[in-house]
Amino acid sequence: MIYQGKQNIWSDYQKEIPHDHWFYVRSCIRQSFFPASEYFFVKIVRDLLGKDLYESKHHTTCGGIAYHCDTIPQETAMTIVARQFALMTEAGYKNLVASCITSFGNYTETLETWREFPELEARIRENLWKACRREFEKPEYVAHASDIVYMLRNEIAEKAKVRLIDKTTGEPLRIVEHIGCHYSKMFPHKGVGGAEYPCVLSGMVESWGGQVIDYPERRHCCGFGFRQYLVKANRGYSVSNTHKKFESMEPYHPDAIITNCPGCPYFLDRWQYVISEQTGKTYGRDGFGIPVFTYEELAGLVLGYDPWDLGLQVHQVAVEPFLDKLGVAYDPDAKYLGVNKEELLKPTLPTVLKCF
Amino acid sequence: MPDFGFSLSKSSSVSLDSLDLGLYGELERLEPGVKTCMACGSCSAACTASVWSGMSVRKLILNLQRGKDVEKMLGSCMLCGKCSMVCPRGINTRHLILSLCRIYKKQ
Amino acid sequence: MQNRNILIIGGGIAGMEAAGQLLRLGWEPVIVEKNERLGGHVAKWYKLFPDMMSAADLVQTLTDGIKEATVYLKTRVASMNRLKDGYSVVLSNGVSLQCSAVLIASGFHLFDAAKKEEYGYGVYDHVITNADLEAWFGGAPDNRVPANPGQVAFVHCVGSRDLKAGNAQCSKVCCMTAIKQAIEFKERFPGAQVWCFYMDLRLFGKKYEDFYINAQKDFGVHFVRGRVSEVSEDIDGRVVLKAEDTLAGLPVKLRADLLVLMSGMLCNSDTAALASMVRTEVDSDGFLRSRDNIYRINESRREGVFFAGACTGSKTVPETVAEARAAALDIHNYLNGNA
Amino acid sequence: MKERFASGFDPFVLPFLLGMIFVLGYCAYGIVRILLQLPRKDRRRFLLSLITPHIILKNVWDIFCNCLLHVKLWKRNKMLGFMHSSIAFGWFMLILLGHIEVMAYCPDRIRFFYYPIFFNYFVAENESTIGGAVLFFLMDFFLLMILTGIVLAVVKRVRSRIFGMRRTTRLSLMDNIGLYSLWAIFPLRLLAESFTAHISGGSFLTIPANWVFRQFLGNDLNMLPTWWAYSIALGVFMCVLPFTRYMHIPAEMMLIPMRNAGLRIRHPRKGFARIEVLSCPGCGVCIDACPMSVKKANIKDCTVYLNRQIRRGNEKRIEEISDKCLLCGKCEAVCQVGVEGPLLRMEQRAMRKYGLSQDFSGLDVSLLAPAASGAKVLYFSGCMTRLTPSIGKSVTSVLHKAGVGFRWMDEEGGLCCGRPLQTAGRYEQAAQLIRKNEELILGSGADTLVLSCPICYKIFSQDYKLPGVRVVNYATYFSELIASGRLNPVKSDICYVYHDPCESGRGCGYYDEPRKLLGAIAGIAEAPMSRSESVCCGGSLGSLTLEFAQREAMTRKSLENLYASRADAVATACPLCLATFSRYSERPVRDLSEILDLALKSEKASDRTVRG
Repeated sequence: MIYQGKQNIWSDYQKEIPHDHWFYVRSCIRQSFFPASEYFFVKIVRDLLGKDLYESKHHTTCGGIAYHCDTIPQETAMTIVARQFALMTEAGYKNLVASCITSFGNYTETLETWREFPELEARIRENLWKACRREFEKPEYVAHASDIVYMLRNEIAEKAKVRLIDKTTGEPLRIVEHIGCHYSKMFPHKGVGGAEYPCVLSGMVESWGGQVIDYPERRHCCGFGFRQYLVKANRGYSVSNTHKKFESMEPYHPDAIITNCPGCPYFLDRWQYVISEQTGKTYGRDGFGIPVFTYEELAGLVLGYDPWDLGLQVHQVAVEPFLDKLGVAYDPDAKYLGVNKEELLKPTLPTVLKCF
Repeated sequence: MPDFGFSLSKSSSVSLDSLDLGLYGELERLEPGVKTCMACGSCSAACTASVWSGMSVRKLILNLQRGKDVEKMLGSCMLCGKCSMVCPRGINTRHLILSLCRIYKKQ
Repeated sequence: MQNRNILIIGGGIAGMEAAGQLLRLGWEPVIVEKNERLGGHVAKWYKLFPDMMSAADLVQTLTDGIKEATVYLKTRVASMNRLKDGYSVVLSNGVSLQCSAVLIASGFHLFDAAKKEEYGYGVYDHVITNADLEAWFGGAPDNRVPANPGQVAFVHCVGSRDLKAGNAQCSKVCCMTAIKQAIEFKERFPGAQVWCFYMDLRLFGKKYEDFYINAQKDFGVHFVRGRVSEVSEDIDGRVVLKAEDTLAGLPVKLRADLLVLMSGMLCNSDTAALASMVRTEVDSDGFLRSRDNIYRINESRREGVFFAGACTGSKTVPETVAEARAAALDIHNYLNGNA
Repeated sequence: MKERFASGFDPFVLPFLLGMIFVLGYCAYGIVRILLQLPRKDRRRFLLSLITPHIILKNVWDIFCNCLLHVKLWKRNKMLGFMHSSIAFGWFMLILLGHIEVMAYCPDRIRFFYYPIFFNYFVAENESTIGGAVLFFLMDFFLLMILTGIVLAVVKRVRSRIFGMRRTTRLSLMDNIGLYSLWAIFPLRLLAESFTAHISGGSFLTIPANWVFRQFLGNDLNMLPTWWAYSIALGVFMCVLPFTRYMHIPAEMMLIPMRNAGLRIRHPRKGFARIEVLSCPGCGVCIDACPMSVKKANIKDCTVYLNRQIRRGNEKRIEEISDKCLLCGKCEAVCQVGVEGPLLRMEQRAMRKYGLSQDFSGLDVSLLAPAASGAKVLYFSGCMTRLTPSIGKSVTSVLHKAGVGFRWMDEEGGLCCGRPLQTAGRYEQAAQLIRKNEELILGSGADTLVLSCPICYKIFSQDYKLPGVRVVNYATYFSELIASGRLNPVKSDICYVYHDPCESGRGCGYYDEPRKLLGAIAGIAEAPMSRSESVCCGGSLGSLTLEFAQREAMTRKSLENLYASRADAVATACPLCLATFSRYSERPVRDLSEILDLALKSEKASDRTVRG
C-alpha cells in the first residue's frame, strides 16, 4: 500500500465543513442501539468544544428506512426531508448535520436530485405547503456528524486523556474503519476522502494515535442492506456479508472496528455472536470478538469518559480486552448498572463468543 | 446452537486462483482445441439436446474452467455432432464431450 | 515566392513521418515538440504488434528520414495568427516563423489510471499500466513487477468506453496491446497464469485474431468477459480483483501478484488550446474534428490546417504512419493549388 | 521306382518337420482357443454349420475361390490377382501333386508327411514313364507359376505403382523374415530338385538346370546342402508364420466357415474379431482406399495397421486408430478377406470405461411428440438437417406438392436417431434413444416414416423395431410418388454426378434408388469411383478425433473424383455431405430433394393458377 497515493486521492475530495452553528438531526435507531452515542456527540461538541448545536423536538424520521425498503415513493421521502429543512429554516440555521448515514445520504440525494430536476423541488415545496403549511430554505451545507468529529479530531486529540496505543506493547492499536454505504458511495464528493478511500474515520483514528487497517473487503457492506435484514428469509445474506468482512479482516488481527453508521456497528457487533454460534469461530483473541465502536464512543473513550457511561455494556462483543489495552480504568461490577445505578440485569452469555 | 431461522449462505463467488482445475486440465490434454473457445455460443444454439435440457457446450467449457459441476449438462448430450459442425474455431466438441465423459469422476 | 515552411506540431511518429515525406516533396518542415526527444509514445514502447517490430527501430527509421528538417525540442507553440497565405507562428523558445501550412500531429495522452480509483493505481504496490509494463519490457526497472509472479491480471478498457472516466470511446489498440503484452509476459514467465478481463475483444486488424488464438492455444492466457469492478490489497500485498464472469454468470475473485491496467487513449490535453489558436473545433469525443470522418480525415475545417495521427482519434501505429503520409500529400497538393 | 533310402529319412527334413509341427500345433491351439472365446450360442451354430451340407459346399467353394484363386483380387487388380493366385494356387497344387506322387509310388510312406514335400529327394523316379512325365511336368509347371508370382512380388515390393498401388504396407521385422523365407522357398526348391533331377527325374525346368549344374558341380554330394536350405526356408517360414501377416493363410480358412455360419463380432478382441484380425493379409489395399490416406500422416491409421496393432496389443495406437477413422466403410468394401474395419473400430470404442454415461431411459419425451393429426406419413429430418435447412424445406415442399398429408416429426427439434452414439461405441445409450424414438413414432399412429438423412436411415432401417411402420428413404418415396403420377417433374438439363453417402451406400447397400430418382429428374453421370467405391466426403461423424482442418484434403479428394465425371453439378442425399462439399466445391452441390423441388417449380406455378 502506498500511503502517498491515498493522500493524492484525498486531496481531490476535500469537503467544506462549516465550523459552527449546526442544526442537528438524530437517527431513528441509534438511540436504542447505542444509547449514549448521540448524547456524547452533543456533550463533546457543544459542552466540551463549545460549538453551537441546535436540536428540534419536532424532528421526525427522514423516511430513509421506508424509502430504502421500497415502502414509500421518493416524493414522499423528499417531502419528509423538506419538512426537516423547514424545521431548520424556522430555527434560523443553514447547516444541517445528520447523525444517521442514511439520513445524510437521503438529504444529499434529495438536494442533488433537486439540482438536476428543479421542477421536482417546486412540486415538493407545494406538497409540503399543502401538507403542513411550511416553507423552507435549502441548507447551505449538509454534513454527517462524523464529518464534524473529523473536523474537530485534532481538538479532541489535544484534550485526549488516552491515545489509541496498546499500553502493553506501546504499538498503535490496529483499527478497522467501516464507512456506511450511504455516506459517499452515491456521491463521492460529498464524503471526506471520496468513496474509494474515505478518510473521515481513518483521519480520526490516525489523529488519536491508532493505526488504520486496510483489508480487501473494506468497501463491503456491513450486511444490513435494509431488506436483507428486515425480511427474515433474507437474513442469511445479511450475516453472510458480515462473515465475509470478518474473514477478510481476520489475518490483520484488528483490535477494534470504528463505524459511522447506525446499522453497521449493530450488525458488525451482533452478527459476531450469530457467526460464532453457527460456525464456532470468533475473530478476536482468546475467544473474544472484535469490539465495534461508533466514532462518538471512541472519541468518548479517548477523552476519558467512563466506558459504562458511554453505553459500552450494551455491546454484544465484550469491550473489556480493548479497554485493558487502551489502559482505561473501568469497574467490572458496574457494567450492568444503568445511568442511575439501577440494575440492568446481566444478560445470558453466549456459549461460543466469550463475554463478561 | 440456537435456531436463528437463517444461516450463512455459501458464497457464489469463484476464486480464479484457487480453483481445482484437474478435470479441465486433463481435458485440455485430451482435446487441446478446448483452449481456443471464444464463447460465441454457436454450439449452444445448434444443440439438439438443448431443446429439452440445459445443454450448452459453451457453458460446459466455462463451468469446467470455473471449477463448477457439469454432470447434468454432460448427461444430456446425444453426441449428434452438430456443435462440431458449427464451431467457428473448429473445436472438435464431440470428442471433447466424449473425452470428458471418460475422465469424469462422479462427485 | 511561396513560403516553403510547414509547421508540424508534435514530433511523434505522425509528425516525423509527415516531415520526412514533405522533405521529399521539396518542402521545409519545422517540427515543434514539447518533450526533450522525438518519437512520442512509440519511443517509450518496446515492441509493436502485429510483427513484434522493435519500436526503437521504427523511431530510428523515422528519425533518419528527417535529418534535414528543422526540429525544436522542448518547445511549444505560443501563438499562431492567420495571414493571407499561411500562418505566423511564435514558439515558446522565442522563435517566430512564417509557414504556409500547419500540420497538427499532437497525438494523444494515456488516460491517467489513478483516476479509476477503484483499481488502486498509485495506491497498491503491484498495480501498473500498459505503458509501465512496456517500459519494463524495455529494461526499465520497476519494483512493482514481482520477481516471480504466479498470477497476473490485465484489465482492458481502463479509461475507455467509460462515461464516468470521461471517455466514452473505444481506444482501439488496448485489446491487442493486452494480448501482445500477455504473450510477452508468458514468454518471460511461462509458469505464470495470465488473466485478461475484457468487455469485448476488439481485434480488428491484420493478424490480430491470430494473436488471440495463439494467446489461448499456445500460451494458455485466460480470457474472462467482465469488467473488474473493484481491486483491493491483501495482507501479503497482492491485489485482489473482483469481477463478474458475465459469460458464466458468476462473480469471480482473483488474487494476483501483478495487475496491469490497459490505459486508453485520450486527446492530448493541450490540443484544445492549439485548436483555439487556429480556430478549429474539438469533436464530441474530445479529439479534433476533421472535415469529415470518411474522406477528409486529414483536413481541418480551417484552410491550411491539417491533421495526422491520434489527434483525431485513437489509432494504431500503421494507421498513424499511413495518415501522416496522406497528410503530407494533402499539404503538397493544397500548396500546389491542386486541392 | 526305387526309394533311395530304406529308412525314408534324412536329417535335413528336420527343420521342415519342426516348423510343420509347430505351425500345426499352434493352429490347433488357436482354433480351440477361439472356439472357446465364442459365445456358447455362436459356438453351437458354428459347429452345426460344419456338418450342414450346403454350408460345407459353400465353405469349400469360398476357400477355393478366395484363398487359392483370389477371385476378388482378380476382379480388383489383375496383376495382383495373378501374383497372389499363382503363389497360393501353385503352392497348393505342388502339395497336392506331391501327395499324389507319394500315393502313386510309395503309398506306405504317406504317413511321413514330409514325403510329399521332399519326394524328389527320397524317391528315384524318372520321367520315362508316362506318369512320371506328366507329374513332373505338372510339378515344374506349377513351380514356374509360383516363381513368376515371386518375381512379381519382388517387383511389387520395389515398385508398387506398377501394380496400380500408390501405397503399400510397411512391413514389420517378423513380416520381413516371413517374406524373405517365403520368397526363398521356391527358388531353393528349384535348386534342390535340379540337383537331384538326374537321379530322381525332372521336367522342363529341372532337367536343363540339372544339366547346367552338372557342368561344373559334378559331385552328387552337392545336392544335400540345397535340400537342407530348402527345408530350412520352409521351417523358418512356418516357425515365424504365427507372428507374421502370413497367419492370414490359416486364419482365413477359419474365417470363411465362421462367416458362412453367420457369426459376427461380439467382442472387440476375442472370437470372431480375433479371426478377422488374423485374417488380414496386410496387403494394403485398404490404404489407397482410405479417404484419410490423402494425408501421409494418416496412412498408419488404416485398417491394415489397426489389425497389426491389435495383434501386437498396442493399446495406445489401437485407440488412436479406432478414433480417427471416418467409418466410411470403404476399407471393408475393398478388403479381400472381408475384415470389417469400421465395426472393429466401433467395438474398440465400445470397450472403453466412462466416468459418466448418459442415461436417456428416463427421458420424458411427451413434449417432443409429433402433433396429433390424421396424417399417416411422418417426416424425420434428423439433427444435421438443421444445419442445411434447404433439405428440410425442399422435402416438405415436395411432399406438399404431391399432396401428401404428413407431419414433420422433429420440426421443432427432437431426439437424435442414436447413430452418432452408436458410432462412438455408446451402444447402450444409442439403444435408449432408439427406444424413445420408437415410442414417439409408434405413439403417433403413422404408418410411413420418410427419412432424408442417410445417417438416420441406416439406424432406422437396421436397428429400429417399428412394426406396422414402413421406414423409407426419401429417394424411394419420391420415386414412388413420381411413378404414381402424384409428382410430375420436368427433367432438368443439368447433369449431376451422384455422390453415394457412406451411410446409405456402403452402410445400407442403397445405390440404385437415388440414381433412379435422379435419372428421372435430371441428367446423370457416374464418377470413376462410385457406389461401393464412393469416396467419403470427409465430413463424417464417424471420426472422433479428426480435426476440422484435417478434413479439407479429404473433401477435396472426394470432389476431385466427382469432378472427373464431367458433370455440371454434384448431387447427394446427405445433409453432412451437402454441408461438407458446399464448403469447398467449385460446382453447385445439391441435395436430391432440392433438385426434385426445382424440377417441380413449374408445377407449383400451375397449381397456383388452378387454385387461384
